[in-house]
Amino acid sequence: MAWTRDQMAARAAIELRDGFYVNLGIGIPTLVSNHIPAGMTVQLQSENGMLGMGPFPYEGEEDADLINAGKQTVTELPTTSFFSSADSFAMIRGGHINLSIMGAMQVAGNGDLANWMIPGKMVKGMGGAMDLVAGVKRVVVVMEHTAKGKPKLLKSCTLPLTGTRVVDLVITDLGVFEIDKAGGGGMTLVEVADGVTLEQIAESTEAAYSVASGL
Amino acid sequence: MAWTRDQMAARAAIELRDGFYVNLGIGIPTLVSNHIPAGMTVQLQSENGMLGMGPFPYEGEEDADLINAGKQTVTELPTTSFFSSADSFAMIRGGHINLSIMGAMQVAGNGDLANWMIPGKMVKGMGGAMDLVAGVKRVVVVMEHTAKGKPKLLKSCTLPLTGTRVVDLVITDLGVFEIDKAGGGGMTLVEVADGVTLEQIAESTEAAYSVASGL
Amino acid sequence: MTNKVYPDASAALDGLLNDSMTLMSGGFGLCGIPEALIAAVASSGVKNLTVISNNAGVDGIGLGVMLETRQIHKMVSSYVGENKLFAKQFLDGDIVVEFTPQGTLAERIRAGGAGIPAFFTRTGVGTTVAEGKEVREFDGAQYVMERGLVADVAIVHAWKGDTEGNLIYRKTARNFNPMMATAAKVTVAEVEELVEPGELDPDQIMTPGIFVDRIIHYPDASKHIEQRTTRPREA
Amino acid sequence: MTNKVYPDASAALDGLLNDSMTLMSGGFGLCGIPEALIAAVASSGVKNLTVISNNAGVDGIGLGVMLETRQIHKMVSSYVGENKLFAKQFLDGDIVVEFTPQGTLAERIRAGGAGIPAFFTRTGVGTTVAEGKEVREFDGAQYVMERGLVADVAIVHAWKGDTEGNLIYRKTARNFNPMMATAAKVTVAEVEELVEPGELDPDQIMTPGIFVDRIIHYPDASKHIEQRTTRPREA
Repeated sequence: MAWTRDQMAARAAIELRDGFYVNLGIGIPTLVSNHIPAGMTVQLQSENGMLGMGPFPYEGEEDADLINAGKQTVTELPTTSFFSSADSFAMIRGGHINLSIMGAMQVAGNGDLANWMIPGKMVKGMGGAMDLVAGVKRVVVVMEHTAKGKPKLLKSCTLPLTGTRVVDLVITDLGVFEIDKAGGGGMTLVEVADGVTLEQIAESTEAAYSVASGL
Repeated sequence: MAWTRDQMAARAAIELRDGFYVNLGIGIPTLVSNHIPAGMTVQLQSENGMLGMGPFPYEGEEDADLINAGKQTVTELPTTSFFSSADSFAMIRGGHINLSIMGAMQVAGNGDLANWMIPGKMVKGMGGAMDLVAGVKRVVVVMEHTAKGKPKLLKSCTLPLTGTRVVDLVITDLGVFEIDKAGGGGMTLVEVADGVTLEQIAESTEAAYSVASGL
Repeated sequence: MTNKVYPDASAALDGLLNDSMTLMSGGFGLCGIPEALIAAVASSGVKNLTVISNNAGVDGIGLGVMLETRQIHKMVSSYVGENKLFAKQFLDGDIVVEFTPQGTLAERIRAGGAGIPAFFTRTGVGTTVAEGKEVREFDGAQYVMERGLVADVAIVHAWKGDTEGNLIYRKTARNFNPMMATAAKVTVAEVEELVEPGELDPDQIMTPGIFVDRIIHYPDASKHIEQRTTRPREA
Repeated sequence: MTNKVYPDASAALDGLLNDSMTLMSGGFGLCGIPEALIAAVASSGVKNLTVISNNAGVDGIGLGVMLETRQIHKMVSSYVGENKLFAKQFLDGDIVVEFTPQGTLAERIRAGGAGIPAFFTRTGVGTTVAEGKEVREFDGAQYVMERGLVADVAIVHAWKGDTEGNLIYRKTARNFNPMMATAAKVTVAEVEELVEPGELDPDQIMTPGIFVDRIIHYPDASKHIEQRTTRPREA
């Protein structure tokens, strides 16, 4: 009875606040935009050089000059502005984005993140992921709890890192973990998906974590 | 029979080339724009954030939002572009300006330049002078040969420096000196103003210099 | 939706000003200065300010207003030459000045806003500007390391803005305003024309709204000219 | 007056291309790529290129064209994932890739054009990207030193340009083009609309003409879409 991808996205949307500027990665994070609460205004940033990203265009209205960081055709909003990639990453690196929601291959209990390469496989590149984790104030990871039955929440990442001590919150299909990345207080399980047991989470998690009181 | 200010500006204009992007300092350098040869196109840069600077406006057409680095009202040309001061000095620092013509208090035989402060007097600041001498490919100084009878071309500058080994050419009311700033070959007198003698120059110059053959 | 629009300069600065804070103030000379916001800082009475601004205004105009009220403890500037009161306070030791070359100042502010704590430049090598700073050789030339600058509050002036905080500057009034807008914890903008989102061409926005926290409509900017230079009309 | 306008891409690149040179090529994915100029580089037969470009095109499009002709020895990129031929040449060891985070790449190019030989960034600290590079603490955080990038030739795509070389980009086709235009010894631009000086609003020019040495009118840009995503129309 773990959360679906859409339920994970809905849980991630709870991290949004009115007036936030947010960068969403590809995959489940993209779905978060479907769950922005009514009455809340959130501006989406696309790191190739756009703030105020609108939905996909209607068929026939695609504009090759108007794409997001996933190279998908998107649209403008009344709030939209365009800028160079240097200005875009100045915005990211300078800490102006409130929240980044992204996928991951592995997260360690100290907030280390690996999501860009698997040694031995074709390396595609890190794109903007290293800049986002290093620059954005709050980083939320949304991912499946395990990959092929193996834990992705680890004592220490085994894959090459995207960043060290960068993840604040991990949302998986089984639950939600907070990470005290700055203070070194480690990882805490703060929510459990409906119908999931603490034992089930313990079995699927390699990283050490505390369990919040009340769970 | 030394050169007048206008003759010094005319001599400086000989350093211009078709297609050059040029920064002119205040004082005599400003007069250089009156001597751009017919048929030659030169774009003037103003370091506050303008390329393609036009002449002063007609009376009544001054625009407070359109000034040069000397805070004087100027005009646009069809070639004009505006940009931030960061972009303007990126242009300067990055070596994109072909020629900078500026005034000086002192120049040393190795190309050291002092033109921004006199200890004990009110310090106004260096403005963009240090950036210009450090960033522009070719720096031409136009100045009086002496100040209150004292040489300004010195073995070594006594005033705080604007830059070290930065001056390529010095045009004074008495003549023109080349400086091998990169090679360390020192200063060479290459032209003498009409009616000025080599002795007169020697008496007014503290810096060591060679005299070009034929003078 | 959060509202960035405030009724006037004092309201827009409410809660932001503290003694000994660092303030960035846009403009070059008197061109593109946030006049209404400067006046509001002056009337707030906040003291002991560090002000990062290319110039210090002239007597009674621009930052000159804050000199009369003796609110400025330190300036970070490239040129402060046109102000008698400034000269007096400087010579009397009432004001400290950190002279920074204009291009280095512009880049330090951009760096501060862009999350770059330090960079290398040739500007100032071998001069007093490099004293006490690291100098390093890259590819055979010497460069000095300069630090990024950030402020508690930036006040900027723009031509057009929308209620989202998107800004467009006019001609050479752009100068230091766009970088300063990025480099403070809180940025307050005054705009000559305030429009609704969608009225500005998104390709032409120079400061995206993410950098602007508060905005006021100030249609009556004085637009002072320091050096009124003209040429005769051809007959 | 010097003439910057060339009749076509091959003419505009004439005399600029040499084996083993470094080339910057604008665009993100297939958006805003200098297609005509890429084709002309490909047909020139120049070899052993180092190409600085965020991506490597897709098979047969963009820089993919230069992969077919095996002209690229090394790429400096942030992401090269959409290209089978690239993958093959990379795995075969025929192409070397210097992976650079996208924001670091953008900033390194800007720095190269701005006369900044090196800067510090948090991006990549503690990862393979920082290996062999200086890491330094500023104000309690760790930063890695990255170097500015320059090229022999930059090829860029713009929407509008004038004969002076002033450029305006359109929407997200701006991306890496403006920085690359500043960071090469010679910059060649292709523009969809070529106009006379004075027809572009000087406040809206994104790349001043000083950065553009040669320009061609290329009204027939193909404008490929990699991921054609749409939504259904409401009934």
